[in-house]
Amino acid sequence: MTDPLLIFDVILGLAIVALAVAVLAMHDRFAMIVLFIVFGLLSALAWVRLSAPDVALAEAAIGTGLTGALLLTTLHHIRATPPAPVPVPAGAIIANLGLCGLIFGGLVVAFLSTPLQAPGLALPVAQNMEASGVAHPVTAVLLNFRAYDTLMEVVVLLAAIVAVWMVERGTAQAPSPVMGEIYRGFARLALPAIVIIGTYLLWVGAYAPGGAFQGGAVLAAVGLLLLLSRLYRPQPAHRPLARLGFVLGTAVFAGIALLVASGGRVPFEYPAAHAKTLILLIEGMVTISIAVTLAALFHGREPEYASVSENHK
Amino acid sequence: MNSGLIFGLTGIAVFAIGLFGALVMVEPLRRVLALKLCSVGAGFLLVVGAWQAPPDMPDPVPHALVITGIVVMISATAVALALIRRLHSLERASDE
Amino acid sequence: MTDAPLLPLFILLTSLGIAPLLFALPERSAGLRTAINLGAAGLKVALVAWLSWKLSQGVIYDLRFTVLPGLDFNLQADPLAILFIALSAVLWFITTVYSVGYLEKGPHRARFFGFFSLCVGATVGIALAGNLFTFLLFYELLTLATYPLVVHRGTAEALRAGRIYLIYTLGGGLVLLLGTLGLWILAGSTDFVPGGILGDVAEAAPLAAQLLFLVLVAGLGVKAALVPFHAWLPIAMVAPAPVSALLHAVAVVKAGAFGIMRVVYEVYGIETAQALGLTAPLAAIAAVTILYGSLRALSQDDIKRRLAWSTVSQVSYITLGVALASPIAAIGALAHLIHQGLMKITMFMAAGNLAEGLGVKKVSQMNGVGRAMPGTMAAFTLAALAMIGLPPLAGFVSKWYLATGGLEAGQGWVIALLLGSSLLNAAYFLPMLHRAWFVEPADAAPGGLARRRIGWMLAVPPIATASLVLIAGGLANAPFSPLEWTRFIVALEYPQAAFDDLPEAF
Amino acid sequence: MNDLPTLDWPTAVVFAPLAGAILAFAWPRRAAGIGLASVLLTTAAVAALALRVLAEGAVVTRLGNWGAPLGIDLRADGLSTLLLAMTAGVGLFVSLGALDSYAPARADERTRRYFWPLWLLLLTGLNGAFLSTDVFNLYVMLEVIALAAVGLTVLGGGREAVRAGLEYMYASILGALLFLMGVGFVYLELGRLDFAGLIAAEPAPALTAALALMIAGLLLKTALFPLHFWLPGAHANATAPASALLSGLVVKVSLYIFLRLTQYMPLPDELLVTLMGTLGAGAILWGGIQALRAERLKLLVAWSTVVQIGLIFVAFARAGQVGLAESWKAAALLILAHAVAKAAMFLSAGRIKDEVGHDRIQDLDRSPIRPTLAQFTFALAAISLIGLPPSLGFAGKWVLMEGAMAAGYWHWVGITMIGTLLSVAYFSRVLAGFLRFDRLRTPVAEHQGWALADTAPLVLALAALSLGLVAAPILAFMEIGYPFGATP
Amino acid sequence: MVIQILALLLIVLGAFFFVAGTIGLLRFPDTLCRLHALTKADGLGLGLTCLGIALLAGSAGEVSRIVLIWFFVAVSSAVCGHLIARHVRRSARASTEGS
Repeated sequence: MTDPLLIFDVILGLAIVALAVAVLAMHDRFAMIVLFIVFGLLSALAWVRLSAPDVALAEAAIGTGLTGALLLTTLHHIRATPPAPVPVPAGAIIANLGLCGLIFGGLVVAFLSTPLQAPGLALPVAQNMEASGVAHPVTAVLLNFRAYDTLMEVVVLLAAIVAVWMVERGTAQAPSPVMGEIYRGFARLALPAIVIIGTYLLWVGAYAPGGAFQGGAVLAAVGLLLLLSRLYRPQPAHRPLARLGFVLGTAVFAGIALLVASGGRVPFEYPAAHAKTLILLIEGMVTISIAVTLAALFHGREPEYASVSENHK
Repeated sequence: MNSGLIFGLTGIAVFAIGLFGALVMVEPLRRVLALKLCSVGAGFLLVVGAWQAPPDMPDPVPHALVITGIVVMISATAVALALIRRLHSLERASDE
Repeated sequence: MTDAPLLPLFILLTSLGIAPLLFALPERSAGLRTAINLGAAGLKVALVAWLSWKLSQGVIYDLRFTVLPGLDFNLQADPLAILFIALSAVLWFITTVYSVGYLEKGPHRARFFGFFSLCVGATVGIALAGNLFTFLLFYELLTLATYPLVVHRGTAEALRAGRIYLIYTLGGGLVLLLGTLGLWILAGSTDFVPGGILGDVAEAAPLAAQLLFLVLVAGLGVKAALVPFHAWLPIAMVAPAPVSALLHAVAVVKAGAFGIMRVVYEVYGIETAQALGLTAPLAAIAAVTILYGSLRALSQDDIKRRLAWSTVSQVSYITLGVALASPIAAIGALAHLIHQGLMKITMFMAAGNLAEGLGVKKVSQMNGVGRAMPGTMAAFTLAALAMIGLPPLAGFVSKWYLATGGLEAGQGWVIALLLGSSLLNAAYFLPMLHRAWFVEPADAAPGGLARRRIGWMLAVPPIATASLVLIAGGLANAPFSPLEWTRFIVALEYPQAAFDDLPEAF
Repeated sequence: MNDLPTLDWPTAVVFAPLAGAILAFAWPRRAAGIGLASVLLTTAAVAALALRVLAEGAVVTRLGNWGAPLGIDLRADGLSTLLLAMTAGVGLFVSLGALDSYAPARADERTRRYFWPLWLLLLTGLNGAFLSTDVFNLYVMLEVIALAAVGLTVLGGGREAVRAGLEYMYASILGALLFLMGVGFVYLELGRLDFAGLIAAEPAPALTAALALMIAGLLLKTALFPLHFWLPGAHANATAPASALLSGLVVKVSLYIFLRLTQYMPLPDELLVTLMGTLGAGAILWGGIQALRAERLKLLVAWSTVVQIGLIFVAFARAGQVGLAESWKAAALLILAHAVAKAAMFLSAGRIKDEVGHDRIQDLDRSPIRPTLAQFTFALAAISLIGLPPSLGFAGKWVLMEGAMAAGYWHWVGITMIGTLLSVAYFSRVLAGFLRFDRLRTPVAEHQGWALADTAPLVLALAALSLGLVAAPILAFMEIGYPFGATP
Repeated sequence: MVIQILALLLIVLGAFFFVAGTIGLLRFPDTLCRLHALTKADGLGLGLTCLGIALLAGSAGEVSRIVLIWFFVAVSSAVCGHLIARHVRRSARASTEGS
């Protein structure tokens, strides 16, 4: 109560909730997405307040930045048709409002009756940090203790790009906005800096907030810049390389996880002497895959030869 | 009152708002955003579960989980958006 | 000990095993199909003969393996089973010959004979089932195998009939499933054991046992066409003649009657059933069915429909004999299981021949058909007279035993019932015979008696079965006659009963 | 001294399809060959695992050698292994069927290229979920499954398929997020995520909330009435092998997790159990009525999935809360039965559609003079789904009704019987169509395809039909390693 | 102490310009005006704030990072402003041509 920052927290919390409502209530779709981006950034801020800088970074870069870009490019595609006004019956709204209110109330009661001091896994993590090969606990959890989860997370990303390439096909793409020379110049200027920042984030993850996902997201921004500035145009001939990029992280990650299982070790049990090297290797490859995949998700469809693409009547 | 409490309630509220949106909204993009709100709400709860009043260090495990959750969510979002784009072009093709 | 412990399984496989083969055979390979059919049917008759021989030598066949915890799939060759198998084996052979002739040019022969074999296989399984659970498996298989036969013609009418058939029989199967489950939970076993397994339960929870009986009989009564579950049977007449013959004589209705027999004798035990007061209502239902079926038969003009209603009536003789709870009536019931099969199959094959050879499908068209098809009509006449109960034909034997049994059990009304029923039988059969033999064809209407030659494969089977009717009645007391065999069985089911006339059977 | 990597079967079961997915995606020209090889390898790994489980009891792999709760354990007990085997078996035969369905003559190149990586990713997710012992890991697996499944749903690429796929996507993500929120409450209360932690937990409001959220999410994903709205469209509009996988396998994962959670978490009180059974009953009735009204074959089959899921929940609830320790086995048996039979049915429905050129139930008689193998297969699968002996569906229904009767829950017996009659009614619409012969038949050209296309579903249907005869060993197998802590 | 007061003043001044820019964003009638308010005021606000924070920084490394942040934000806001203005002009032209 003495901490003035708590007042800040309350205001921040209220702002986040208000923005959440506004996102859904905003009529204009572009404004909706902008508000969502603001919402995401404020959420990241809240997570900084909760001493979770890694999460905040990831949310800002991936959950908000790249997601926002994805939403905007999709809006650009579909803006031609304004949303058909489908009237939702008032009864349904009221019923769902009641339902969600009930759920909210129930969850609040459950939350308030739970003391926020569960022992958690902080202690076992701290005890095993030595053996993990890295100095930053979150990275240790991601790449070592719960490496299996992280592998599967990369698999989800792989599944996403496979599915997106599957779904979108040779339909005429809405022309992307022409950004012009100044933008192109900016891209040329920014690219090396972003690469450096991304790599730095990856590297610093071993002992401080940062890591493969944050770094990968920043590097994906390189891809976005390249695509938007038309400095790079995806070519069908680049597909094999792109596929390699998509699967690289998963393949190396899974491969190392299996290959270390010798001499009595189980999968994912990195030999102590090489743990740091292996983790860094995995992180590096995963970063590449994340960057390439996220950029490809932004681009959407698979670049195809004209003959392959289906001809629409 | 502490930060954990405040943001825990914030997270639950955001989750409930997202849930409402996911159930009621009809417009494709808005439904995707509603789902994203749900995921942020769940992220709040996990981060709050990790939180310790400073100067104690927070539990790193939920942080890792939320990062995973964020990457999973952008993957799902990307697929949903691709479907929306595809459906849009198919419908436009059949309208013409 | 036995040198061929899997013999019952082989018998089962002679029908079930060839079904896939028949399905796979190209439509045009008629010769090969007939060879397989007749070969398997012949093999089966031989195997059944061997099995009966072994059994009379005291060899026990008991095959089982566990399907669900505590529940076995169980094949058991007991005398009652042999009785039923022997009937189905012999009649299958004859019907197969008839079917080959009947369907010579028709479509879907591969399908027909495949399901036909499955149907007979299911009948064998029902006969050999060593517990109610196994019985249920084959009971349902029988439904599934007969449905395509009933709708074989594929017309809208056939499909409608098939739908009704399916709803009735699968509904019945579901009720029987319920009953089987109830038995399993009440008694912890579903085995068929002479003398029954429910004695203790019946004492502890008589109401539960009575309810269970109701459920079981309802489930079985559908196939046995007991009133009020009989409606499907006349409707199923849209099936081709050999199918009707098989359904009515051997497979479906008999499966129901046979099941009631198993339930009363080997699940409850006749004493327990009597003590629970279950036999009297069963007898009453059977009596109602007998009369109702006969009455409805009177007004049918369609030959097959008249025969079908007659079946409703006649099959309930079996139930009646079981329900009278007298050993002599039981002999009558078992004998009737065989005799009714022989008589009814003869009549249906004859009816089929009339339709094939003369295009006659209605009673009113039967004028003078006796002269057009003397062999067929002779067989028909013999069977019809046997049905009415003319001594010394097969029907008389069963009715005699039923009546005596009724007297023995102190149920004098049975005599009246049998007399009434026989009168009704005469009332609906004699006019047919009269028209066939003594009325001139009204006119030479187109299609009226336009003859088509029917092959020997159609002509011979009814005559063969008719001779069996004659033999079964005339030589009823000879060794290995159906009647003798039934006495042997009844001795097992009524172990304590004293029979004056039994010793001579052994 | 052995420096060669040692093979760990649970890991192999997850990694074999993953490796296949990576290769098949990276090398699209060889996707089919790689895919089939990988499915075969997975099947072999599952077989090896099953043998070990049979011999030694539950097999546990502590990934990274940290051990739960810090690390993640994979655990293969009887139930897991049974479902793995189900997935492998169904998957193998669907893969064989897919070789034909997506053959060059019949599908475009894109469909052919993308089926395999998506299906192998799906298989990775399925296997991972069955082996998982960690609720967050389950969430990630659910997402792997969801994305791959959505990809498979829209494989055909038609407008209806994409629309249904989008609807499916929303439902699937929302379900997963509800689950994730539940995971948040679990961690809030317990500070750990492994099953052992859940089992040891005392009842608490946060756990009640967690269970409610997770169950809500799972019910949405598994399409229990009234949360089934997304299923018929998605399953009916996908291509046949994809439908077979979606209906046969994908909805089973959330059912499986549901069974696990209700075993492990404190609670399931009588109210919850009754509610599940009631919703199941609703599914049976509503799904049955919709199936009776369906005009297209695949739609009818999809509605029958809704019905069958309802039946599985009735099996779960068959003997109330006290019966839960036994009832899960009935549910598991029905899961197995439905998976095998429904996969066969969707594959054969696809073949029938190929043969006849459409799948309007009204006009099914315009088919070849001889009932084709596909029609036979459909009928056999229907027998299992109706629950007629000796099928696995019958065994499942027997166990269901046995437990319900023994516990005196007659209403569950009643609804099962009604469900059976309804399924007879709607399947007989189709079967009658096969046998109908009154209209002019359009001759249908001899099918040019590979015989494999018909035999794969036939084998599945025969398996569904005959596995009922070995229900006792199956029931014994699924009890290996039960309850959770029984083996170290 | 003096440095801290100076830093505080700079930051407060920076915040004032941000607020002014935001008010401009909300109150001005059309996009170009809004853009004008936003880029100008925010650029100044950003510079002042960065300067203030830089005064408080403990090491040269931190200062250099703050400078980098200022640089990148300045460049990207300039580019953004340009892009938005371009877009406005083009769409205005498109709409006049269309009508």
